Parts: sequence; C-alpha cells; structure tokens
Amino acid sequence: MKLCILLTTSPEDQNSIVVIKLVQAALEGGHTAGLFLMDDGVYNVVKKNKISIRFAGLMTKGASIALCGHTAEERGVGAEDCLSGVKYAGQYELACMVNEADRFLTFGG
Amino acid sequence: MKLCILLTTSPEDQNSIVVIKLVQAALEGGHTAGLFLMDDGVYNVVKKNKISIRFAGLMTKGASIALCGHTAEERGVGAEDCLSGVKYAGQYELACMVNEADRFLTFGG
Amino acid sequence: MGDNGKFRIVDFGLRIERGDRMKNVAIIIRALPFNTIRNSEALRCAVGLTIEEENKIKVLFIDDGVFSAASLSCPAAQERDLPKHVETLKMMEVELIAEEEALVSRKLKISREEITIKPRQVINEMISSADVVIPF
Amino acid sequence: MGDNGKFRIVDFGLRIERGDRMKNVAIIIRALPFNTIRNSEALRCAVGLTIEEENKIKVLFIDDGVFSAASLSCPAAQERDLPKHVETLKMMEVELIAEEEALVSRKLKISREEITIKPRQVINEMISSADVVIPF
Repeated sequence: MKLCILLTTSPEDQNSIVVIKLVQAALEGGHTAGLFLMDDGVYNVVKKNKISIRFAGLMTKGASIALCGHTAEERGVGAEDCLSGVKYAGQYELACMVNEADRFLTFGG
Repeated sequence: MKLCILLTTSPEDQNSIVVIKLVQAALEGGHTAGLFLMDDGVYNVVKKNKISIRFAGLMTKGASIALCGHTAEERGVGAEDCLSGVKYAGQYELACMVNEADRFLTFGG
Repeated sequence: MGDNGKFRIVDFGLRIERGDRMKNVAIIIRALPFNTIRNSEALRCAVGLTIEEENKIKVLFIDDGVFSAASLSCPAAQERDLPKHVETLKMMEVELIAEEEALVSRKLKISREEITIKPRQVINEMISSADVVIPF
Repeated sequence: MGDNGKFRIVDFGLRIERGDRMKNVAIIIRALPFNTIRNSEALRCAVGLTIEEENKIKVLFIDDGVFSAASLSCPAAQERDLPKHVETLKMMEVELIAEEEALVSRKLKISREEITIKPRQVINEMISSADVVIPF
C-alpha cells in the first residue's frame, strides 16, 4: 500500500508528531510512504529546525518527502535550507502523489 | 502612548498584516510602538521571509521589535537570520513590555 | 481498462496501472476566507491537482467556507488571487459547489456563475464517494 | 506613590515611574491542551511575566482550556513540562483558576491543589478588571 500525506502546519502543531508516527508505522508495516509539505508545513524539513531530524529519520527508513517550492520560497526557505533528499517540487508532484496513493491523508490547521 | 503587541502566529496568518497596519497607524499618530514575537511569530522577522521587509519598515519609522530567543532557537532561527535591529531577547523583555505598555494587545491563533 | 489503449508506466514509482487510477478528489473549503491564506492555497492546490489528468476535482465550499464563495469579487479576495483561481478551475472543468444551507443561514448569495449551489446532503455524498478528500 | 520610596528609572525607556506601574495581567487558556504547544507556551509566558515584579499575574483556564487544567498529571502534559510550569507559577504566587461551569459541563475534575475553581462570572470580572489580557 502507498500512504501519502499532505502536511500544511508548522512543527508547532501536534500534526507533525502524528504524521511522523503514522509514517513510521506504515514503513514498519512494509508499506510505502510519501509526504508532501506545503504552506507552514515546509518548516518541518528545514535543517536548522530541531524537529527535522525526525523527518530525516523517516527518509532513512524509505519515506519520500517533497515540498511545494512556491510556498517555501515565499518563506525564504531555499532548497539548501532543507534536509538533503527532500524534493523541492511543485503542485505537480502533489497531483501525482494524490493519484498514486492508495491512502491519502491531509493534516492541516 | 506606548502600544505593545505580542504576535505569536506565522506570516501565513492575517494577524501579521493587521499588526503592521496597527503599528503604522500608532507611529503616524505620534505614539510609541513595541512588538514582541514568540512561537511561529518569530518567522515574521526572518530576513529571507518576504514579509520581513514590512517589519523592517516599521523599525525605520521607530518601532522596536524583540523576539523570544528560546522559541527562535527551537526553530533554528538564529539572531543572524533576523532583521538587524531586532532584539533577540527573552521572556524578561516581554515582562517589561507588558509592564511599560499603555495598551497591550495579543495577536495569536 | 486493459484493452482500451491506456498505457502502463512500470518504471514510475507505484503508478503502475495508470489507466486504473482515475481519482475523484474533493477539496473542502470550510473556514472563513480572510484570516489566513489557507483558502487561497486550497484553490491554488486545486488548480495544481488538475495537472495530473487522471484526477477529477471538485471544490466544495461548506460551513463558513461559503463566505469565500460569496465574496469572490471583493478587493481582499482579488488581492489573494481568488477570482483568477476560480476562473482557471472552471476552465479546467473543475466543479465548484457551495452549500445551500450554509448560504441560507448566513444570508449570503453567490454572484459568480462558476459556482453552483447544492444541498448539504448532496455535498456529503460527494465527499463520501471521493477517493481522496483534502480539507483546508 | 511619590513619597514612599519607590524609585524612578528615568533612563530606562518609557518606564519612568516604576512605582505607578503595578499591572494586573490575565493570561487566558481556552484551547484544547495537546493539539499544539500553545498552552505550554502560555504557562511559560506566565512564568516569564513574573520576572518583572510589578506584574501581578493570573492564569485563567476557561472553555476547553479546562482540559489543560484537568490533565496536568498525564504523560502528554509532563512531556510538555506543564506540571513544572504550574509548580513554578504557584511558587511565584501566581493565581491559577479554572472555570467551574466548563469543568461541570465536561465532567472534569481538578486534582492539582495549585488550581482553584471559580464560577465563570468571577473569572469574567477578573478579565474585565485586568490591565493586560493575553489570550492564548
């Protein structure tokens, strides 16, 4: 099964922890997991942000992470600010994820 | 009159625009204005964030801006990432602002 | 769909049988329009989702979200590019639907022809039959 | 207060007549406890505000905020340092008050002795008589 998740809130929100735990559980269950970050959600994978290490851990275990470059740029978050391995992408990436996912979940405000 | 404002939301929230306009109006009316940024509010004065230029404009016109260094650090936002002139401070600064203000307003989530 | 010429992309992640992957996507807008950029982002996201042709998109304005549907011509909406997004969505044949009961209880009217009005019950069925639901 | 020995700090911003500046500060916690770090931040902020001795702080748990007051001993609350903040606040003589009606309607009980229970009407008066109100 492919689980895809859209996360649009900053690490201040409990959403980040829920998403991390969901993705971990999915990966441990032998599933595939993809994350798309948009709006304040992009802050979750900014390297200097403490929580990012947990998202890095998800990628190590096989999760793919992409973000909306447009919303990142608006926040002054460049590709070089993000964890390596994060795909600095666009809404096309999200469109594909939505289409490919067997389960698609949104965590917003 | 001294107007002080606590802002705890990111630039994604309309709060930022309301605060900018309030502080502008206060300054134009000959009042003093101080801003304290905390939680996701610190993102408003990150130099690379587009909206920060408007907060820089407020400082040029005389507003003082301080932020909660603790919440900034949690987000990986260092003093060097912020507009010059922003005071990288602590809750003590907020405690003083609250005490000094003739009007104190909070803009949160 | 095996015989109708739909192609397979075996080397593109999990999207193995593209022809089988028509997805009904419901984007839900339910919050007040101008407190955050969230609703504008929802419409931009809807536009983006149409890029993948196998996605069939509906945008549903429910509860306080109908304020967004009703105020598309006001200056604040224009500042957030809402009318532009709505025009693009219509062009991409995305259905835009506002909840009748929410409009009535808030005494709101829809002036834009891009948006149709349907009862909550119908909208609920659209949501429950969607493959993917993205609430904003 | 001119004659009672309170000092003036003329070179410290606008805080010219410190003795006249006793401020009643009401911090309001009204949201569910665990969805964001907001409530923990509110308590940390309350602790911070006590540093300036001229601030007299009350922390008021109203509406859904009473869940925070009622769940101070659970693991999630400990993870967010809520009990530690509450102990510090008590030590700093900050009043911590939870709304009676909100507790009753949610069938919640307060187990921590640091927190007192008062009717909404009394809390409303505290809010309206405060010099500074900081809602979280």
